[in-house]
Amino acid sequence: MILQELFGWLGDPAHWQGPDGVPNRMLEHLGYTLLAVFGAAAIAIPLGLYVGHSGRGGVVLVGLSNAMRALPTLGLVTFLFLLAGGSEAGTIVGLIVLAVPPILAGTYAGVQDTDRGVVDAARGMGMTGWQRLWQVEVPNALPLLMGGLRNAALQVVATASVAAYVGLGGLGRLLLDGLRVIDYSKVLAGALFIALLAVLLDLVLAGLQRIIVPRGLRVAAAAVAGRPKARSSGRTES
Amino acid sequence: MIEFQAVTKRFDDGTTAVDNLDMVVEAGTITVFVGPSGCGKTTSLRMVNRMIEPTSGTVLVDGEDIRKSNPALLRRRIGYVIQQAGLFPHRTVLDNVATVPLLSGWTRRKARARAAELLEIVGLDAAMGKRYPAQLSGGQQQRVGVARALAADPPVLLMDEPFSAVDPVVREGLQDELLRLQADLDKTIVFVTHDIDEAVRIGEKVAVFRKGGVLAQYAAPAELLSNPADDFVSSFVGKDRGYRGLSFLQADGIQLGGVSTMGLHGEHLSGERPSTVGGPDWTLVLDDDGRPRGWLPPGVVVQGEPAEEELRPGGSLYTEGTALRGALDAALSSPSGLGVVVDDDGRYTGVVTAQQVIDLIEERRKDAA
Amino acid sequence: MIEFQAVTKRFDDGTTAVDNLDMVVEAGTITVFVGPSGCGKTTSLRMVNRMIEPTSGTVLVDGEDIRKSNPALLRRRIGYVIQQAGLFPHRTVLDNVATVPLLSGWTRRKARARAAELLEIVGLDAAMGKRYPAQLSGGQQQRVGVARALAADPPVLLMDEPFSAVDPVVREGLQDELLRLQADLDKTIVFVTHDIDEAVRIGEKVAVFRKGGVLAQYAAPAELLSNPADDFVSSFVGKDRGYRGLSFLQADGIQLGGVSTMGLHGEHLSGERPSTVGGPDWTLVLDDDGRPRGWLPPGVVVQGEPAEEELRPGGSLYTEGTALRGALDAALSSPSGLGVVVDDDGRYTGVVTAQQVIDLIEERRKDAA
Amino acid sequence: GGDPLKGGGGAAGGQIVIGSADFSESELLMHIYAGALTNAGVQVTTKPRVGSREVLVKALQDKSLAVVPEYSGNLLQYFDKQNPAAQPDEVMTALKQKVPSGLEVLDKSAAEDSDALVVSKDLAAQGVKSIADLGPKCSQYVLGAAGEWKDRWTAKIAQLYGCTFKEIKTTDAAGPVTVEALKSGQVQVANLFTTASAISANGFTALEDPKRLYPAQNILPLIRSEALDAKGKAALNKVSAALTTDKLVALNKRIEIDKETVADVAKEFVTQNKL
Amino acid sequence: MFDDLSRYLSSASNQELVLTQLLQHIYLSLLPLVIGLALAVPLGWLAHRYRGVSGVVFGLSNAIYTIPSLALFVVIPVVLGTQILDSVNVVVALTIYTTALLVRPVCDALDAVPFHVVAAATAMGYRPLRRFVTVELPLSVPVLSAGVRVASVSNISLVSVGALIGTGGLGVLFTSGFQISYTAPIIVGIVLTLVLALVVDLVLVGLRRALTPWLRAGGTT
Ligand SMILES: Nc1ncnc2c1ncn2[C@@H]1O[C@H](COP(=O)(O)OP(=O)(O)OP(=O)(O)O)[C@@H](O)[C@H]1O
Ligand SMILES: Nc1ncnc2c1ncn2[C@@H]1O[C@H](COP(=O)(O)OP(=O)(O)OP(=O)(O)O)[C@@H](O)[C@H]1O
Ligand SMILES: [Mg+2]
Ligand SMILES: [Mg+2]
Repeated sequence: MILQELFGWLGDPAHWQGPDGVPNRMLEHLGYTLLAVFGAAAIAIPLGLYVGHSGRGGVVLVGLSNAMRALPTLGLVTFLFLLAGGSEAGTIVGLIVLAVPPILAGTYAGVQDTDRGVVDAARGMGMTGWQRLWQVEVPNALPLLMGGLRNAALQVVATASVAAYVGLGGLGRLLLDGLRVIDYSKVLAGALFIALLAVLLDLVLAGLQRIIVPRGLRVAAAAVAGRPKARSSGRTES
Repeated sequence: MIEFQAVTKRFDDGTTAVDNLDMVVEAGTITVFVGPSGCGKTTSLRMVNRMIEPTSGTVLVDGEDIRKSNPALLRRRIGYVIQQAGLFPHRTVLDNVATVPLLSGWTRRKARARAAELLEIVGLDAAMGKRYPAQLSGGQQQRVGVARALAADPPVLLMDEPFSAVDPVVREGLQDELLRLQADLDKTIVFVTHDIDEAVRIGEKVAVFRKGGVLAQYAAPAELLSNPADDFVSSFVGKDRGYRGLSFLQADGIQLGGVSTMGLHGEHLSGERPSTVGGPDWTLVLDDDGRPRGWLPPGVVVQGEPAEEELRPGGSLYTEGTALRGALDAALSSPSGLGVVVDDDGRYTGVVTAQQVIDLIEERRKDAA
Repeated sequence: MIEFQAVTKRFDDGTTAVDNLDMVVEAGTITVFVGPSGCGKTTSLRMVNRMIEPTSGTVLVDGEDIRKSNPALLRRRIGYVIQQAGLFPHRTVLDNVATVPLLSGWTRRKARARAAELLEIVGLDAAMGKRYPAQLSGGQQQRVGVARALAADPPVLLMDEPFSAVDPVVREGLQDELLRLQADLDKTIVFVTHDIDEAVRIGEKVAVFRKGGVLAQYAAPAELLSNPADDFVSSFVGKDRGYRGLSFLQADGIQLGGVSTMGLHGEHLSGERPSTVGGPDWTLVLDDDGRPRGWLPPGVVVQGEPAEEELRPGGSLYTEGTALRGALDAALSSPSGLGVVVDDDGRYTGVVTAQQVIDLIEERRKDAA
Repeated sequence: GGDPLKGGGGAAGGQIVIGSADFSESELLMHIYAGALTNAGVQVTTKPRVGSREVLVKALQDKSLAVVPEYSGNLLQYFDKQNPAAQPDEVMTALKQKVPSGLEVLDKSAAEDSDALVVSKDLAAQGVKSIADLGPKCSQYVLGAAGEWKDRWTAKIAQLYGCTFKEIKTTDAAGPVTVEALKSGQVQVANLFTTASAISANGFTALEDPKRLYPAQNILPLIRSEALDAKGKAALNKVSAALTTDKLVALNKRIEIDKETVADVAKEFVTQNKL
Repeated sequence: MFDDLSRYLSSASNQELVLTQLLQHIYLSLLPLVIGLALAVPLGWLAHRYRGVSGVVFGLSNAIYTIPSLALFVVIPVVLGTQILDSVNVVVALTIYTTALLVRPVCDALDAVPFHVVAAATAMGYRPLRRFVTVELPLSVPVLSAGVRVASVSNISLVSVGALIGTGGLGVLFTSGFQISYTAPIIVGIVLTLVLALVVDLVLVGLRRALTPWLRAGGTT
């Protein structure tokens, strides 16, 4: 019954046109997500690499990024909206705050987990700090780093709905407007499209991961796949 | 040449890892550091390529104080092989080996060509170059590690327990290869192990460290076994050191004896050289190529081919020209008391008795006195 | 008694780990499984306590087909010790040892009392009981592992490379203790190792496996060394097997010689027993307890205390009553050619020459023929 | 507080739950009702900011709630979309008929808080004073309103005033998003409430509604009949009698501009009016 | 801003409101954590034990993660037939998230238990259930606790969203403050959420320490 209503909703061409239409909402949603994820990556990846590489401040960083996870996105977004007088920037900042911890954790763990023997060998061969970072630590950190990025993207896609609460677009509109009038088919459609977007984004990132993670690491992962599995933090290969 | 001058390393937590080390590692030799776990072998080694900086004292490489050189550049001139090989999992074997040449600014093509050459030198198939480290066995990984360290043709090679992760048989093969390589390439190699057998096998000189980073003895292996500096060294080199020491005594003057032999098909081959021991005669059975197959006890007479059950398996074989240790063991392990001596191709050339070995040892001992 | 009857184990991926094994492990003995890595030692062992079920064939423990018993109950009657000791890191040493009794329904107090008793048996201080495994050294952990396996007083003990993770010196101590324990407790022990030295040292019988899980030879250690069944076994038992085999020859008939001795303070002690070798005389220096300290070369005359530099360090010592191997090594490693013989307390009792050992060996060989 | 797991519908005698919609005026009314009922000896708990009308009605029906403050016109629209009633009494009569069984509206108060289309100072200066002035020019302007506005009013405003907006931008239910949007010019027309302090505070103009697009919006309690006894109903009727539009505007100002606490403002009102 | 804050907090009825919502928040975030953990343990065990199952379980938990929390909050009463304002909805939704979030750490934690320790337990005659409860589970605490900490923090921050559907919790401070453009309650809400997360985290760390006495003893010799 509810499914029928859902299909009815989906079948109504009015829901597919104009600024309120699904395509536009989806684009808006994707826009917020990409902005937030790129913004967070621009902050978290360099920071994670620096801390992982230098070994300085790891404890502080992990503590801080865990504390960041506790920041309620809704509170942040409403607060920033009032502070910034209704611009989109506040919302994006709220979402960036959401996305930083997983990316930071993934990057840091990736560099940290790089086999100490390998890093040692790199040093012993006469690699400078930069060479070690780019030629050894970054490639080896990629699986966990990408895992963190994918986690962040998932969370942001799911949470970007909050933007609708402060009057922005995105698929959250379907959820919130549907909710106001208890139009479950609309809410469900919103949920469906958000999930769809999340899956698509994850697929794209998984593809990217396949491309940029060096093949040797996959071979190595497969070689140990028999017993102890990939480490806990973040998702690695899907 | 590597020179440690009054080198001490104390870590921040107060551990003294190396204590006032004075030592000269000769150019073109394999020098081995041995000692119990935690005695400062790795620390000493890593002070040579500035992975660790001494607390006091000076390290010279080829007469030059290493503090004066840029660490990265210094390290490119010093090959370094570590226990777990430390290969880059994200690069192919070929690219692993090509790393240092690339760092030193070679073109990719030239670096790869050099890498391919090195794979051959360490006995790996060229096809392996395309694989990733995870696709190699432990022994193969070790070879790649050695090849990588050799890539820029560094005059000095530091090896920290490079073979400890592989099983004994493979390990012996790797040791042989290292000796062969050294003969060909003439590097200055510092090799760390905590296995005294490995040390005396490959070292031209051996440095024994004791806990606290003190050098207990620094000598040639034969000297170490025959003349340990103190109780610590003598207990560390083990209780079989008299026997092990025979590895360093050449068997030059030994007179081979003969024994009656027969072919696998029952044909009498020879008996011309007189048996060097008395008592009833054993017969050595040889195969068509002249390689020993086993003994027939005295009194056993076979017509035609000796059956497998009638043959007593032989002892270990002694290859002519090698150290006395093998000769003694051949004699002791032979059911006839006659150690079988073979040439490099494994063909029977004569027999030797434990008595002869003992006599030779006694003679040498008297000469030395 | 443990009996393997035509036991084969093929894993799902097609590997044959054990191939048609027929073997009887006598009750009350230590039986050792040796062989190269992957030859099926662990698999054979684990089929005894049903950690692995055979593909075909039958395993009997004390005459009973183990398929008939409940696995959990069977395992409580069979102690199992593995390489990494496998201690529970989250329980104290005492509780680790008390595990099986508690599983078997003992009261906590009784189980703990038993555990304390066992700690003593394996030579650990009672105070250790309160520690956690991470607070023990490797050798201590192994002892706890043995104590835990013994806790329910099982008639059978399976030990899978129990000592391979500890260093050689500690290892030898653990082996000695196992032999002592076995003498006291009279268990049926199956012991896996890939170290042939360990095997011949502690095994009453040794089973050598080859790749593919085939039993290559099953014999007493002396037999194995003197009479390897085939080339695989002879190469596996190693090239020093003649020398190693001396471990199984007793030195009963050997006639100790004498040598002139002096005390640490220069006092002449004795010279009454005639030196058994000719040539200039060496003097053995003893400390106040009569323990050998070193040799003075012939012709060196000291007034009063001999200085450290004048003393030549002695060779290995031969303890009276032990196997010939030690006697030969003592002679070979001594600078004087005279092996120093000591009693159980390490006090000098005489000297022995390599010649004497060889003669004795020859004699024994002739007797055997 | 109260036990959050317990269904809040409250059979007679037990605790009853008063809810509010998710804007502050509704919350204020909820607290006033709660105060009056408490004084009448009814045990109440409050559940502020439950959601929109749709949610509130559903919650009344599934017995999560017992009482909510409501607005007569919109409530009628909700129960009967096409109902033409517009004047206060008309609306009231129609509403009494259309309320589903089990639910009940009590007496309406004189206080009204209607939806209003609001324009900025500039537009008002151009002579736009009523929706009728706006009508022909609607297609040039963007309206900011809650998501449900479109479904409810698009047809009717086109029919009455010939007004079709260029775009209807979803903002929020007459909250800060809508106000910000009008202030910043993102929208030129906004749907706010007549009692909202933001109108005077920002110099906006509420357009007159001569043709009654929005029906009369008298404040009244919507209750689940069985949840309140006569005494309780009387207490709520007393509240309705005491409320006027001016009083409501004043109360709202204290909350929205002076940031006084809703519950305190309500409590004071209850005390002052001896409810 | 500080004036606003102190004025906001000095009102008794605000204090009561904040306290009520805080308690509701604690209840809404911690109950799912406990239930979620209880569900994740058997599921994680399945994934640890049977490699085939792990693909399915992880796939499912990832999929659950793509459902926006708001949608889940709304859809659950439809599916369960609960009352629309029932806090059970949030509890169920968060339980689902928590379970999904914890399955992988549980599996990883069990994987991290040294294989030989488990083998030793088997060889001593432990039956599987007892082995799991007395050996594997205690030993998985160090790795598992990290996962639980992340889950607790994320729950505490997610519960706020429930305010959008009227289930209470500190999120109410965000919506009500937002409605009247009043930052004081929003700041109070954010700070209390952070403090709550911190306190819960400290409790969890304490719990882990209490459950793993052997880790503190480690490496003294
Ligand atoms: N970074 C460090 N900080 C403090 N102490 C250290 C450090 N590195 C090594 N040590 C200590 O210095 C001593 C010597 O260490 P080193 O690694 O050189 O020993 P090693 O002989 O190589 O031992 P192994 O055979 O176990 O490799 C040890 O006691 C060790 O614990
Ligand atoms: N569960 C399994 N599935 C498939 N093959 C297995 C399994 N366990 C062991 N094997 C294979 O069976 C063979 C025998 O293994 P086993 O562990 O008994 O050897 P081992 O003699 O104990 O070797 P090691 O000295 O290395 O411990 C090996 O080839 C091994 O790879
Ligand atoms: Mg080392
Ligand atoms: Mg094994």
